[in-house]
Amino acid sequence: MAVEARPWDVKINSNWCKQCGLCVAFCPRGVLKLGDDGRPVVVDIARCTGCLLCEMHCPDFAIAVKRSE
Amino acid sequence: MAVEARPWDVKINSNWCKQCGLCVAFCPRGVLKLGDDGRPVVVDIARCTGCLLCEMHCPDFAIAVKRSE
Amino acid sequence: MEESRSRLYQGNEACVEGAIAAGMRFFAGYPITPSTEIAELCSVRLPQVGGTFIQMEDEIASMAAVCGASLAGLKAMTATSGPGFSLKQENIGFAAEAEIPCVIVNVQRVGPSTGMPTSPAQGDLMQARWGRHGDQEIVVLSPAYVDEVYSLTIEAFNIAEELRTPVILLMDEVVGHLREKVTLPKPGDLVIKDRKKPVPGSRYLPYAPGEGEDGDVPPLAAFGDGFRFHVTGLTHGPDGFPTNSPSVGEPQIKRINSKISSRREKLCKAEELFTEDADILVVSFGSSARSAKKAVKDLRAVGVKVGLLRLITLWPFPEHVIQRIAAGKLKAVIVPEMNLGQLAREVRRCLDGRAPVIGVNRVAGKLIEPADVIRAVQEVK
Amino acid sequence: MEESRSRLYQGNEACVEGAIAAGMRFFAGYPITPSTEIAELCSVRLPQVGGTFIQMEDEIASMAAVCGASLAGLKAMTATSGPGFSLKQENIGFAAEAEIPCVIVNVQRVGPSTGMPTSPAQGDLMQARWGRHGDQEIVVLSPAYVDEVYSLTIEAFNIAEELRTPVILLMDEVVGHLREKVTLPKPGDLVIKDRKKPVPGSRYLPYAPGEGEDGDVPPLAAFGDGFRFHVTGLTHGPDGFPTNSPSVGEPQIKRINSKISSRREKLCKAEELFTEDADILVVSFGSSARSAKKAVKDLRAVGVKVGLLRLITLWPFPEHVIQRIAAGKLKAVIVPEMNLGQLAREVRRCLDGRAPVIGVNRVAGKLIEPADVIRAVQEVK
Amino acid sequence: MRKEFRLAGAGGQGLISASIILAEAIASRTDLYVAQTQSYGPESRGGSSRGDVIVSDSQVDYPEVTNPEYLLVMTQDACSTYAKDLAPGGVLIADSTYVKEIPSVNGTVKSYPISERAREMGREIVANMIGLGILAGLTGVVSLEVLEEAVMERLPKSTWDLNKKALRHGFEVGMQMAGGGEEVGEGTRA
Amino acid sequence: MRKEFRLAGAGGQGLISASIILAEAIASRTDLYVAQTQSYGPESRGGSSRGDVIVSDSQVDYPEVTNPEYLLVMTQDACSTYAKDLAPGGVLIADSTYVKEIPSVNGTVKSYPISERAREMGREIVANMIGLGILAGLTGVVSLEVLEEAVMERLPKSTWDLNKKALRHGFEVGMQMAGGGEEVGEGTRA
Amino acid sequence: MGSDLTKYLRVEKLPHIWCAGCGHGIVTQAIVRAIDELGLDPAKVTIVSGIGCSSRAPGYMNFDTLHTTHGRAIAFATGVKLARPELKVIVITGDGDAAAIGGNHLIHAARRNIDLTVVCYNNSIYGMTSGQYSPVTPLGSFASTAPYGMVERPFDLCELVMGAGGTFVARSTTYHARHLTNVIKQAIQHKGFSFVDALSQCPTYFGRRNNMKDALAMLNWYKENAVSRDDWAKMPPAERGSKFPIGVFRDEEAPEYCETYRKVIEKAMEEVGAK
Amino acid sequence: MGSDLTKYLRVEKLPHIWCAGCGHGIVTQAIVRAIDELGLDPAKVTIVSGIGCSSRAPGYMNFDTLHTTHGRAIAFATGVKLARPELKVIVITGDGDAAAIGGNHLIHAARRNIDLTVVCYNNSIYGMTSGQYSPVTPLGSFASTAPYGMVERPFDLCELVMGAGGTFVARSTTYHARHLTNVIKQAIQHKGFSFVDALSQCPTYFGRRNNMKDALAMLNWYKENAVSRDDWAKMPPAERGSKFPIGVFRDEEAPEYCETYRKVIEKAMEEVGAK
Ligand SMILES: Cc1ncc(C[n+]2csc(CCOP(=O)(O)OP(=O)(O)O)c2C)c(N)n1
Ligand SMILES: Cc1ncc(C[n+]2csc(CCOP(=O)(O)OP(=O)(O)O)c2C)c(N)n1
Ligand code: SF4
Ligand code: SF4
Ligand code: SF4
Ligand code: SF4
Ligand code: SF4
Ligand code: SF4
Ligand SMILES: [Mg+2]
Ligand SMILES: [Mg+2]
Repeated sequence: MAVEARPWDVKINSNWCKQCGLCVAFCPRGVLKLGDDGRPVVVDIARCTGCLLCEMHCPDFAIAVKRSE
Repeated sequence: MAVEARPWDVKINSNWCKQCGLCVAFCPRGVLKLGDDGRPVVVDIARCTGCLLCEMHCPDFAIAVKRSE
Repeated sequence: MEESRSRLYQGNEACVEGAIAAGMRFFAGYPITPSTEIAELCSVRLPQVGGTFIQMEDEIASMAAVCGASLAGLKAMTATSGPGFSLKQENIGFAAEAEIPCVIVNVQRVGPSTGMPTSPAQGDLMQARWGRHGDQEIVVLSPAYVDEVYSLTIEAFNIAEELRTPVILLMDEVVGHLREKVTLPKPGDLVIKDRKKPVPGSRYLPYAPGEGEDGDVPPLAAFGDGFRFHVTGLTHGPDGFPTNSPSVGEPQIKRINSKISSRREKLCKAEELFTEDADILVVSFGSSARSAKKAVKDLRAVGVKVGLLRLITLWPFPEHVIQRIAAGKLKAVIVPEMNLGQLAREVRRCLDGRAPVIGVNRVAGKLIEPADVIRAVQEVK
Repeated sequence: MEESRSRLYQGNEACVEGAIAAGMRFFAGYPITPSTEIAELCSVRLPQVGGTFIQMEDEIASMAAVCGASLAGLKAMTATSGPGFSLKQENIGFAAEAEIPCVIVNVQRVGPSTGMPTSPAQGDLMQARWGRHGDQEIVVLSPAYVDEVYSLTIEAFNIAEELRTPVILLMDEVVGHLREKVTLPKPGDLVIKDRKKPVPGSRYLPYAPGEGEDGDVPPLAAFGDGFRFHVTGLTHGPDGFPTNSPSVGEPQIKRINSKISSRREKLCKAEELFTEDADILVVSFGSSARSAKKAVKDLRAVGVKVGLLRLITLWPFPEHVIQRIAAGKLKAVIVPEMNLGQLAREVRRCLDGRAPVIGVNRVAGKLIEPADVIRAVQEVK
Repeated sequence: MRKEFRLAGAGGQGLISASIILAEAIASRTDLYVAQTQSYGPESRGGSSRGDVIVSDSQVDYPEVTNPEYLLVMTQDACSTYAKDLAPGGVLIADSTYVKEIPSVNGTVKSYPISERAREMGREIVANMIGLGILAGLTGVVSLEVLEEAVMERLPKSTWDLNKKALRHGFEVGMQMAGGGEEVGEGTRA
Repeated sequence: MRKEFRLAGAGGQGLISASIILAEAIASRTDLYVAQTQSYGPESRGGSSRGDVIVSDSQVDYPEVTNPEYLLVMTQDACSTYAKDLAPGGVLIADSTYVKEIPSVNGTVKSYPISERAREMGREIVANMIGLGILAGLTGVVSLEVLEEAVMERLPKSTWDLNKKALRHGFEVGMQMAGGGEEVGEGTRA
Repeated sequence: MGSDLTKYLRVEKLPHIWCAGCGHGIVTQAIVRAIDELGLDPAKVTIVSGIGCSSRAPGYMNFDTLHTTHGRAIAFATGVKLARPELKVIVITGDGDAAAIGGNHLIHAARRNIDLTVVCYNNSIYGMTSGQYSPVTPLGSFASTAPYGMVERPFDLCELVMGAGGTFVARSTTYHARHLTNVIKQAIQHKGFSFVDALSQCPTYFGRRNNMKDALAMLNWYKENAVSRDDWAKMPPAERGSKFPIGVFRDEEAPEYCETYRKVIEKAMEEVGAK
Repeated sequence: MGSDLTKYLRVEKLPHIWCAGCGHGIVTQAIVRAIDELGLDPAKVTIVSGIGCSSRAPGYMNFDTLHTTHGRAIAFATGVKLARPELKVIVITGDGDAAAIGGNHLIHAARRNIDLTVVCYNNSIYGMTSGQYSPVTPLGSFASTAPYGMVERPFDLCELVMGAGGTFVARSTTYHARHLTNVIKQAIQHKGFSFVDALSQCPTYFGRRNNMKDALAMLNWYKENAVSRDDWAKMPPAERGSKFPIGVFRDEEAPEYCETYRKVIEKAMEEVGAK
């Protein structure tokens, strides 16, 4: 089954994020970077493959990766 | 080491014996028999080999097998 | 099959039959003399009525399983004796805090510690009330007759369900092992109470007191019913979630206590004999009270103005009953019990000095005899 | 190293240092807030003095290991809080019945159940006395100041060893976590008591009362000393072997109780402030008593004739002290405590109606404030 | 009316079971009140064994038997232990198969070779039923029919015939005893 | 004399540790009485953190700080939470590195960029020592020497120099504050 | 993938009380994801826990949830399951909760083969009470009650549960979040007792004291030391060192307790003619 | 052989309370004989037990003896041993005592490898309380709480202890009294935790309900079903049926807890200059 090359949305809930940095460390594509407040910011969404590594390693349920509508 | 053919003494403590019959059942040489009161009696000490099977299977510490003096 | 409705039951058996009649469908226990027959009979009887018996790995687990089963919707019971009762305390406390209806039977034997497993005692009276850390009122019922074991077990379930609380049935070895006639009520004559359930579809706050009568007892949903609620032993708010706020926690702790203390009059059952005109009062419970009754009858027969108060509800403590009787002039109150004076201590507290309290005590397995009580009465006369 | 003899100690730390000064060389515990620092410090400090610390798999095992170590000759202690204290009850009962000296520390937190682990309470007062099945008096000491934690821990060991009995040190979270100055006594100034040992070579009856002062406390040999004696939690005779005879068992059960009850006056420590001429008495203990003290001082400063009785020994209950004070005319007795009235209930019992008892109670983690006490006094004035 | 019964002997003689059957018969088939107790604990395991029954026309208060009016003893040990407790004027029934020496009591003594008779009937195990029958026949506290019903309710069908036979035999012996018979003690009939 | 101190901020800022050092210095090296308490529980883990000290010339009765005379706040959160509790006439000391908004209080407010200064000294972690020094210098409750001894007793040798430097700096700042400085509140000096 | 997991969460209770970087959130997410991927009816899932940081998880999970006493979760869960066998009952526990105070309930539930899924959030420390050693703290590690280094030998929890007769036993780590989710799915689907040893970092107490500066360092440690079950079997013991196996160690069929007990009920009811 | 064992007994307490034919006397004799054959100093032997028929044994044994609470013997023994490591501490326990209520202490002592010898008098029933099922009652057997036949799967106690990390684990039976004595000897000599699963007949409650008419029948059952460890390993599972292995299943060296703790003491004392 060929996966459609639809872009991804990475949503960060900064109220829940505790600035542990794991998401940034786990993203294999450099999509995320730590912002000034210690929370991740999406810097290159185009590179996102939707691998979910960031989401699954976030201890705070603070990242949601979804296909963009 | 040759074992001396000394005879054996089999002492039964009838105050402790609870008449379970195990000693009689375990004696491989027919040395013991159940008496009228359900306690073992020594019927043929000469055949005793000092194997201790009776003593070791008595649940009531009621049999002591010793070399006779 | 049930032609005759009179049966010879052992106390422990009457407890099981009463429980099943009350709707008990889950029993988790661990054998211990002299309560073991309760577990054994449950293992036979429960599956016959579609219920579940399990012998857990220990008493702690038994009490835990009872809480779990009750939260999943079944009326649940456990039974034990002294050492096991000590072990159950932590999880009885959980049941009190989380407001889980259940019945705990303690058939008392001689303590302290392993004591005398086959001999009767009444030494767990205070433990039943105070055995757990933190404040928690608890209902404790104590039968003296086998037919009373039957009816009081039903009562224990009714109270547990109505008040969402653990209830302790405190028997003693004599009552547990004794066989007596029990006349079974016709099924329709039984009053059986069930826990209040939340209204389906409504927002459910499992610890929010409501309005009206018994409004202080929140309804209890069962796991699996779709309410998806949370239960915790941490001090919690009306929604069941933990709180660190004294102002949220305090009303909750007070409510679980006052659920019981505010119903003192309703919950307190007692048998009174010749108390109206007594100038000496005998107060007792359980099997000791049977000796006391014999003594009181014998003494009345020879004209001694003595009365008997047999406590059936031990906790909440029937202060009001004792005070009512003590309002008349009492020369003395005599308290026969198989312990070193636990009931006497409570009686004294309620009397506020209105009469001296004299104990009649035995602690190593010998039942108190009527003669012991008679002697004590004659000494104060 | 020890230039200065004044130190800032946390309550829990003072407990450990007091215990080590008393000769404690074995600690078995299981972590629980707010007592955990006691275990942690023992793990550091005990091996430094050649002692042994072990974190057991649970509280039951901890209490068991403490009994075992004490029987093998070491002064032994455990520490816990509410839930763990509930679990230890069965084996505390064993220690009472088998007369094993040891110290159990309970740093109280809010209950019931898991409650509020980091908030203070005094809800285990009655449990400390009544938490076990069967009759067993027990000594319970309750410090209010960190330096008192130090001295009272030593006292607890002394009593345990002298009376061959478990002793409970009942602290609360405030006292356990508070840091205050402790001025250490010079080693020579410490009074340290050790258990009486049997005479080597003599026939040893480990439960036979002897003659003379403290004759009701039989000497205790250590395992491995060659006496080859038997210890059991079954009711036993003077030789330590089980008995089914009420006439052998009853004296034994009564002796272990009266070892303590008969020493009430000797064991009861309390602090009195302005009690001679008080017409309102405040009775309190632990950290609540500190608020009470502040209130009493403030009220005295404005001429209110109020006095303070701060109980240091909670059990045996200082009936005689309360009765002595109540012999004067008291308008009321006010009892501030962080529970729903456990101490007040006992005070009422001892007063026999001589004065009304008014509780000042908080139960969800907020320390009672001096203002609460002042308000209560003003209401009865 | 309050009557105390004690059935005592060795574990395995079925005396506890007999006491329960007696109590059950009374409980479910008469208007009398009844209280049954028994020995518990290690001593009841293999060793001695004891079943007590109190029958009364009102609820039983004190539930223990201290001075039985009717004492059935089926071992020498039981006899030696309990004979002294016999109520003044009570009846001691001894299984003469095992009881060889009877201390003097302040009541009536009846002897009968209960176990021997049971053995003759086929199985010594039904000695308890003979003993039970004797007690009932002697005292009239329950009828034979009622006892038989109780037996049938509690015991497996395969044993009914033999048990009922033993019961009946005992009942007759008991009735005879009531009518007089070998008196040994110094006391009067209960 | 009874004086209440509160040191509040975030977990990791070392304020509990500072409060203990303050109490320890007083306990072992002065004749004063002291009582130290702190926040416990989940909220003290990672989140906010609070150390309280009561100093008195007699034994401390009520051991809790309710209305501190001296309040050191090192986060905006701590300031917002505790400022309202300041005793009338008390002194609020704010770490202006993090505290940007100070509610009006019935006392004196002193601001100082504590954390910034610590960072400049080499490690922000010693901000607590600056804060502690300020409290001591401002109130005179203990001498610098005594505080330094307490630090050396409790902290590893490798950290002594920097900690003492921070402490000394704070102490000087505190003494200056005591001598006057930017008053913000409406109250008087404690 | 990309499914909205927040519907299984009590979002109003978030953020949770766990420290930054704590592994417990990762394991919790794995459980919730497993439930989602299996399509379980949330009204028929009950989550039971004991006491510990780990045991606070159910409070954030939108099912029927029961936060019990320390160590007793499995015993409570046994009652729930027996009373209502149609429920999926998942137990969340910690290494202290499950293996120290609760060890007995763990082995007995495994023995009975009752259909519970136990997920042990194993951080080899007591997190909630601030870092005391647990029965799985490695030899030589430091903990607040092991100031001279841990001297007790640790359990291998999977070996323990297998020794007790457990029929499904697996291990994974928060590093292997996808693998972890998969073994939890298998565990839930297993008919009978299932146990997942889910290694979860506690940076605050375990990491800090044992030279792992943050959560990432700990996850990297898992990465470097975890070995697949099959590789582990082939690895000479001398080489194992700090390494440990992950994967499914046992997946066996055996009669499930509730079902067996059903038969007792049927038999008993038949005997008395109730059926 | 033929040595007078009564010197290790409290003869004035005999006859004991056990039923006629009860295996517990045979196991007790085996322990006493092992002590005798090893030539241990009786003053340096402490016997600790829990509650049960089995646990009454120490009362008849002339050493320092401690009869504790149900299930807790091993925890008490841990205290004795740690307080006085020079003592030989032997724990006598039953299958209920050791494996039901006491299971947690058993596995933790095994894990710690503390030098205790635990002899479990395993009659697969609760004797003292009159015949309820225990965690080792075989499937399908009858017990007073298993009136419809046992439905819980039993532990293999040796597997359990090995799963927990036990370093010496063995099984024998009262039929194999000499073998039993020998494995107890080995167990006592083992440095570290040792466990002996000593199968012991309860004719009164287990035998009677399960078609074994007396003690002899039960011993014969042991004879017919016991298989040596090595034969067992070779036996195809399908043939095993009611058979079970006896022998020493594990005998490994590992650091003993008291000794390791000694080193902690030395280290700590050195640090503070006390040594
Ligand atoms: C009976 C009892 N004992 C002790 C405690 C204290 N306590 C709470 S959590 C905990 C340990 C938790 O460790 P673990 O299960 O590993 O969970 P973690 O916090 O590491 O996730 C302890 C000892 C308690 N609450 N109850
Ligand atoms: C806390 C507690 N629970 C239950 C009991 C009752 N009890 C005494 S012995 C026993 C079981 C004994 O079984 P086991 O250990 O196998 O010994 P056995 O009698 O078979 O030798 C039980 C449940 C008790 N004494 N204490
Ligand atoms: S889904 Fe994968 S690629 Fe996209 S941001 Fe997350 S980790 Fe990076
Ligand atoms: S992993 Fe989650 S909590 Fe951590 S930094 Fe990223 S979004 Fe924040
Ligand atoms: S020693 Fe052996 S041969 Fe001799 S009587 Fe005993 S069993 Fe028989
Ligand atoms: S084995 Fe012992 S108890 Fe049994 S009959 Fe022989 S001597 Fe008697
Ligand atoms: S203490 Fe450890 S386990 Fe607990 S929340 Fe923090 S990181 Fe997680
Ligand atoms: S009941 Fe069983 S285990 Fe107990 S003494 Fe009798 S035969 Fe032995
Ligand atoms: Mg953990
Ligand atoms: Mg057994």
